[in-house]
Amino acid sequence: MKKIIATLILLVFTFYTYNTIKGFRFGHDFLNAKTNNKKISQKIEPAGKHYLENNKLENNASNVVTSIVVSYRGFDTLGEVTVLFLAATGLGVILTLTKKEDDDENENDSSEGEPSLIVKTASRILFPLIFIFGAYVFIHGHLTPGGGFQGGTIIASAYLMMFLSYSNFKINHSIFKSIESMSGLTFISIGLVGLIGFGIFLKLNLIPMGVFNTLFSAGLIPIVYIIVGFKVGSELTAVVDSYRENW
Amino acid sequence: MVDYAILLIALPLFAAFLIPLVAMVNKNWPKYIPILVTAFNSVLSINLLLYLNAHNGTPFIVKIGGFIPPFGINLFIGYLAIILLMLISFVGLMISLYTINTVKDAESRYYMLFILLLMGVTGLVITGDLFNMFVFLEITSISAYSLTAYKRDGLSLEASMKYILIGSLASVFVLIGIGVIYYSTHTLNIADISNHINTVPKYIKMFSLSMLLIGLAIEAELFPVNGWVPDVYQASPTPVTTIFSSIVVKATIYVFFRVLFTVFRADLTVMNFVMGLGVITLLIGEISALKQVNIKRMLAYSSIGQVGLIVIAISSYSSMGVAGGIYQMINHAIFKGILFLGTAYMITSVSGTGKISDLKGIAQKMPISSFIVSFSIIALLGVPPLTGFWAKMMILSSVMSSGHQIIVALILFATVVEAVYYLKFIAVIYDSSEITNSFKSTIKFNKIVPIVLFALTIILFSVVPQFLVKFQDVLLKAANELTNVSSYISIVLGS
Amino acid sequence: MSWVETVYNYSYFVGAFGLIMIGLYAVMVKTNLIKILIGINLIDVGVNIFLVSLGYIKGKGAPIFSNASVTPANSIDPIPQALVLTAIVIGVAVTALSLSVIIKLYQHYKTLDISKIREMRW
Amino acid sequence: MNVLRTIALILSLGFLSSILFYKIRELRNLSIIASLSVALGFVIKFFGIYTGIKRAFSYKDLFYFKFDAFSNFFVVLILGVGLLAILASWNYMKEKKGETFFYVFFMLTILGMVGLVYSRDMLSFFIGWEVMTMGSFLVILQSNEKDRFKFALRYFIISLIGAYSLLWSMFIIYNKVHSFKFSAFNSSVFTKGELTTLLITISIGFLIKAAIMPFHTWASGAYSRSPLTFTAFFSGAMSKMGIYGLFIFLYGSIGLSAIYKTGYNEFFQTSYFQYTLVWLGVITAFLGTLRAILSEDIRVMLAYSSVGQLGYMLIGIGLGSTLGLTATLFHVVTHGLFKTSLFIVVAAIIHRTGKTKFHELGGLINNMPIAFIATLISIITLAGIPPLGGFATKWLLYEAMIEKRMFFATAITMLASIGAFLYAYRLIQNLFLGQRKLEHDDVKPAPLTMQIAMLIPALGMVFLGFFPNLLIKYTNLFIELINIDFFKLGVKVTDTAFTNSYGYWNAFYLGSAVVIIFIVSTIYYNLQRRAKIYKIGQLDIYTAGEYVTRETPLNYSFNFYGFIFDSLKPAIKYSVTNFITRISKEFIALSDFVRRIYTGNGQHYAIFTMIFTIITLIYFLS
Repeated sequence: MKKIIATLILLVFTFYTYNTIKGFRFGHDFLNAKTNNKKISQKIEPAGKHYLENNKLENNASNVVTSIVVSYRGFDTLGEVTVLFLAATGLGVILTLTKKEDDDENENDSSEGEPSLIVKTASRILFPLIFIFGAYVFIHGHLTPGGGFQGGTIIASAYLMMFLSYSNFKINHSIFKSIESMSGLTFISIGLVGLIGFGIFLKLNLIPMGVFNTLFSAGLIPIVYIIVGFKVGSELTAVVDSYRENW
Repeated sequence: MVDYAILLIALPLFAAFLIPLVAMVNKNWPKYIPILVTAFNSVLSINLLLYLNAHNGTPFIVKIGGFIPPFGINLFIGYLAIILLMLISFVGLMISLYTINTVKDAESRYYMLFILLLMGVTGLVITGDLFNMFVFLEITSISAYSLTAYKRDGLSLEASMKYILIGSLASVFVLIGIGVIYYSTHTLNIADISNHINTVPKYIKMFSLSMLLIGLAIEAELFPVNGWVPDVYQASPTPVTTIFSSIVVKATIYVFFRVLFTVFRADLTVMNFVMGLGVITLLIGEISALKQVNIKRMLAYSSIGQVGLIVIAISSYSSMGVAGGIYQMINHAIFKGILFLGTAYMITSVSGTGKISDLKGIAQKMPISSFIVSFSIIALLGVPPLTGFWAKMMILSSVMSSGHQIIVALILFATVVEAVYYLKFIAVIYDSSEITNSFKSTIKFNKIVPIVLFALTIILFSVVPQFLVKFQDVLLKAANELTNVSSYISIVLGS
Repeated sequence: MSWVETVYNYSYFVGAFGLIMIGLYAVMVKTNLIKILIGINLIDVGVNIFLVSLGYIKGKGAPIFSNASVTPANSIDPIPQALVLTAIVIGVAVTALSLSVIIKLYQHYKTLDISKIREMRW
Repeated sequence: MNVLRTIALILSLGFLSSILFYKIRELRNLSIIASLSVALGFVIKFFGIYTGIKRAFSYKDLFYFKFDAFSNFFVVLILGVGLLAILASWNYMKEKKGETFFYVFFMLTILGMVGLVYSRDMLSFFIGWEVMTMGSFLVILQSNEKDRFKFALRYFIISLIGAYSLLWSMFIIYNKVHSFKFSAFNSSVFTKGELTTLLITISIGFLIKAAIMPFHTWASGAYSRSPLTFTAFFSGAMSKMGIYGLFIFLYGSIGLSAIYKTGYNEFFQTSYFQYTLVWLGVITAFLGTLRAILSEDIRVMLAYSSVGQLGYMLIGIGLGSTLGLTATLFHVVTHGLFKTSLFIVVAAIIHRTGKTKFHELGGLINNMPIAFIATLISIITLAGIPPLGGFATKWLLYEAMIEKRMFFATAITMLASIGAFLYAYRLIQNLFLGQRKLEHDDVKPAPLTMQIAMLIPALGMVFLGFFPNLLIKYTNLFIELINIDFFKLGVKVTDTAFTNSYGYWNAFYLGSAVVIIFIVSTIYYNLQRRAKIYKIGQLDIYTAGEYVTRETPLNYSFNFYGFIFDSLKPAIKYSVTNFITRISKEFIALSDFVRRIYTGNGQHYAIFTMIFTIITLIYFLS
């Protein structure tokens, strides 16, 4: 019964979606297409085109996606960081063991599920490498594909590997928490500096823009991305840690 | 210089990130941070109101990152936003006062989530960018998911699970809608989309509209998609429930209509559909509330009904109706603030489980809060000359003049149903036969003060006619901001 | 344009909405909470693919000007990519949160069947 | 200073002092009584001056009030009855649980009523109406009865339905006329259907407050469960607000020609709507009387008696002729007087004995002589026996009905007035005469304030009985005032009599004759008694050769009209009350069914979401 209803619903949904998509022109070059529609009172170019063309002037970052994420739509990114922060916090709240349940599962047989020595050794070697790779990704966020989120995730994956190979691997919670908070505070502080100095929140061209397509370019974008990288890395690690500790 | 309006968002965010550090220094400090933040926001929003009054009431925008509107994200602040901001910060302040020493094993994370929830709602109200709105919607809902599960017992986890399930669907629909509308207009700025919306083929526009409508209807608690609401309201901690009912819904309703009115320039067919949804929501909510035994669940259904009423009012699309809807938003926020906080205060005093019958005869022990709760119920029912009546008058007259006589009759019918269960509740708390429950009586000032302040607000709105007349003026201007698309566009994009 | 042609040309859209449909089917039919969560993730992925494919322009490349051959004129629309980045992060956050809720629910009810977890109703 | 503002100020001061001194009994009561009497004096002082001249003021073009004789008529009734009721409450409510807030809410009710009576726009009328309902609801909650909540709730909910019916019709009018003023009504912009809707919704609103069948279900409970001194006000003044509303809406605002537009019957020379009203009144008068006859509880009996009496007033309204309206206004006054008096008597008896049933009481004439006199005068008025005022009402009413050729209805109404005599007789027979119960031997007379409160209306009734023409002089004026200018004045008034096309009624001569006969017969009786000194006590009888003691019940008072009850038994289960109870039960069952849509299963909610998606898509995309 449920299956039939679901199928029917999806069929109707597909029908209308199909009809809508039919109206799209896939791969159409809308950025450079000329509109001669007289209905619009003021003609404004597509935002994407504006970003592509003015990016070098305004942000001096060779990766346009990065400059959109961090600079043009930096407010979104602030929200995004907040969402991750929220998820980590909420996870901590939900997974915190209440004392009653604590007594039931008090068996600490750590030796049985322990991985083999090869795994342990390999992960010990790989850990700094992955860590550095993550750092590389977020430091070069304005030059190459990648950035704070990606780099942070890679770092978290390094910690995940350590959690998997060492069942008693522990991280220092207060340090991670402080990193999380400090990086968040720094992000907002950068925004507030712009507000105090120029009356513009999240103004990122406060420092010299540097030479295009080099590490020291794009104003504050790399710095913000480094902060984001730290934040995402510590948050995701905390998430993974919460799962591991409270399962 | 109104760029400091961004502090409405930046400061709570700053405070939320600061809380873990503060908690490391002293475990007791974090609980005062929400009070500081909401107090600051209250002052700031009053300041903005004064600014707006001094500048002919023309709404202004705040550019973030210094980019000109269609290319950067901007905030849009007018009377409507300020009314909602004041509501958010005032109710938030009251609830944070109430929350001190309330949440069991109160930890810093609760206050972080609390502040971020308020921040998300604030962002929803003032943002001028469609995708940014989505981000704030997600901030709001994710903090709401976590706060719902905060008690960590079976009920709250269950509620949180349902909320997440439906909320994810909502975000998916919103995202699809935003994608389609972006593809058709190549912009995400609300004003810019609105400027281009007439060039979009009708089929695609309507598809996008229905996607956004579904997604936002879920958040705005409209009928067929509000299954999560009663559970979430019942299971979450009472201060959080109060925020859901008083603030979050109001902000989502605002977003709902901002999208319909401004982004899509919705026409009468859409508005009739929405009005139908509102009517069904109103009826189902009120009728379902009739046989509830749990007080919070009853209030939850009542909130659903009130949402229906507000939606009916705003979807009438006349300035009077929209103004009435906004007025009812304010009223309902205050009434539900009193009702949730007051009943929670009573329930904690009798150590009950939240059943209505637990509160039998409580009025003899707690006369002040019982009186205020009854008073707010009477005001909520729209007994003249209290404030609920004027809002209802505005709503009814506008719905009537838009030619929906039957809907007026249905609204009145729903109010009668509402009166039945609310008065039954009053009858229970004033029942003098005997008190079955043990009662531990200590007047807690931090609990009674918010309730009393809320009640004073009702009296202020009801009794001072000069204030009322001026207030109506502001309401009409706020309504105009919501309905007048061309002025929105010209303010954001420049003429 | 026949429907075969549409499907062929719009394979990204078809794939995206196919994923969405599969996810929705899982959400509506499967009773196991983990499977429902997988369904939600499928929908998320589908929507993300949909968003990315909206910005695609035939014959153009990624908008990263690291060498001179890439110019604004032959780059695709960068905005959907930025949006997808945000959407992915949000999806991850929701998934993480809901997993934790499911874990706790399982510990509490000893079941993952959504139709049995209904203490609150009516 | 404006008269209206002064009255509002005086009454508000009384209200405020009732709040301020809510714990100090003497100060509170005195200030309330003072404010009410000053206001009453004020109204009476300017009553004549502003007769015909309309003093008005408006506020913000939204609220519009008028000080004219028609309103003053009702205001005098409200303030007078209110004053008596509060006077009686001084002793009645003393040291009772709800005493402190009783006065606050009582004053609130009076404020609302005065406001609605003076208002000349629908908005302020409605506000006053709701304040009145709310205040009376709260007063009912101050009584000591156990089941007061149940009945108060029922009263409030049904009143709310009425009020919202009224509100709806107000919006229908406002939507067309764009003004809430009564005088702004313009029947030409309405279609016939709309007018019919208007008339029906308006009359539902007011018939509920007047407790006309089938909307009377709240009345017996609310009347009998509220503090009885308030019931005196409730039945004596407040129920008339429904009548006042019908006056002002139907004849003052909408107008007779617009009512005729909805359908006119040549034979009865009236519209179908009015014809229905008349029949509702007749049925109410008959069935209300019947229920009163069958009641065993004094309070319930008086409650149903009120229902029946309101039926008479509705008949007059429905007729819409000068004679009918005069009869109604006249009956408003007489009913106000005798119901106030009767309820205060009953309050005094219950206050002293604690008993509420007929068969638990008896022989109280020696304990409460003043109450007996008041009761006697009241029931003579109630039953419509000449020479007291009740007769004039009936006379005018029958004439008005016959004028419209409603002979069958007249017959039933006459039957109902005989019934009124039946139940009124019980008040004398079962309460004051007969055998006194043992435990009531040392029952003290009614408290002083209550004695005053019950005697003043009795005096008023006697006065009205002798000089009905004085009142009718005014009622003619009022009917003129509410813009029914196309009525020819059918009732002519001389100094001692009034005349209409059907006859002539000189109450003074008849009353004097009765008094003279009474005096003569008293003298004769006393002379006779002096001749044969032979006193028979109550116990000077034998049954089956046994002496009768005080314990033996001699009085036939339980199930007094049992034979009527037995014969009507099959019909009684079909009462409206049962019907409404059933409907409300069904509705609650429905609500239980509706809320099951929230199944609690998260997956169902997801499916609902998808169904909603499909519906939305189908609605918008096809």
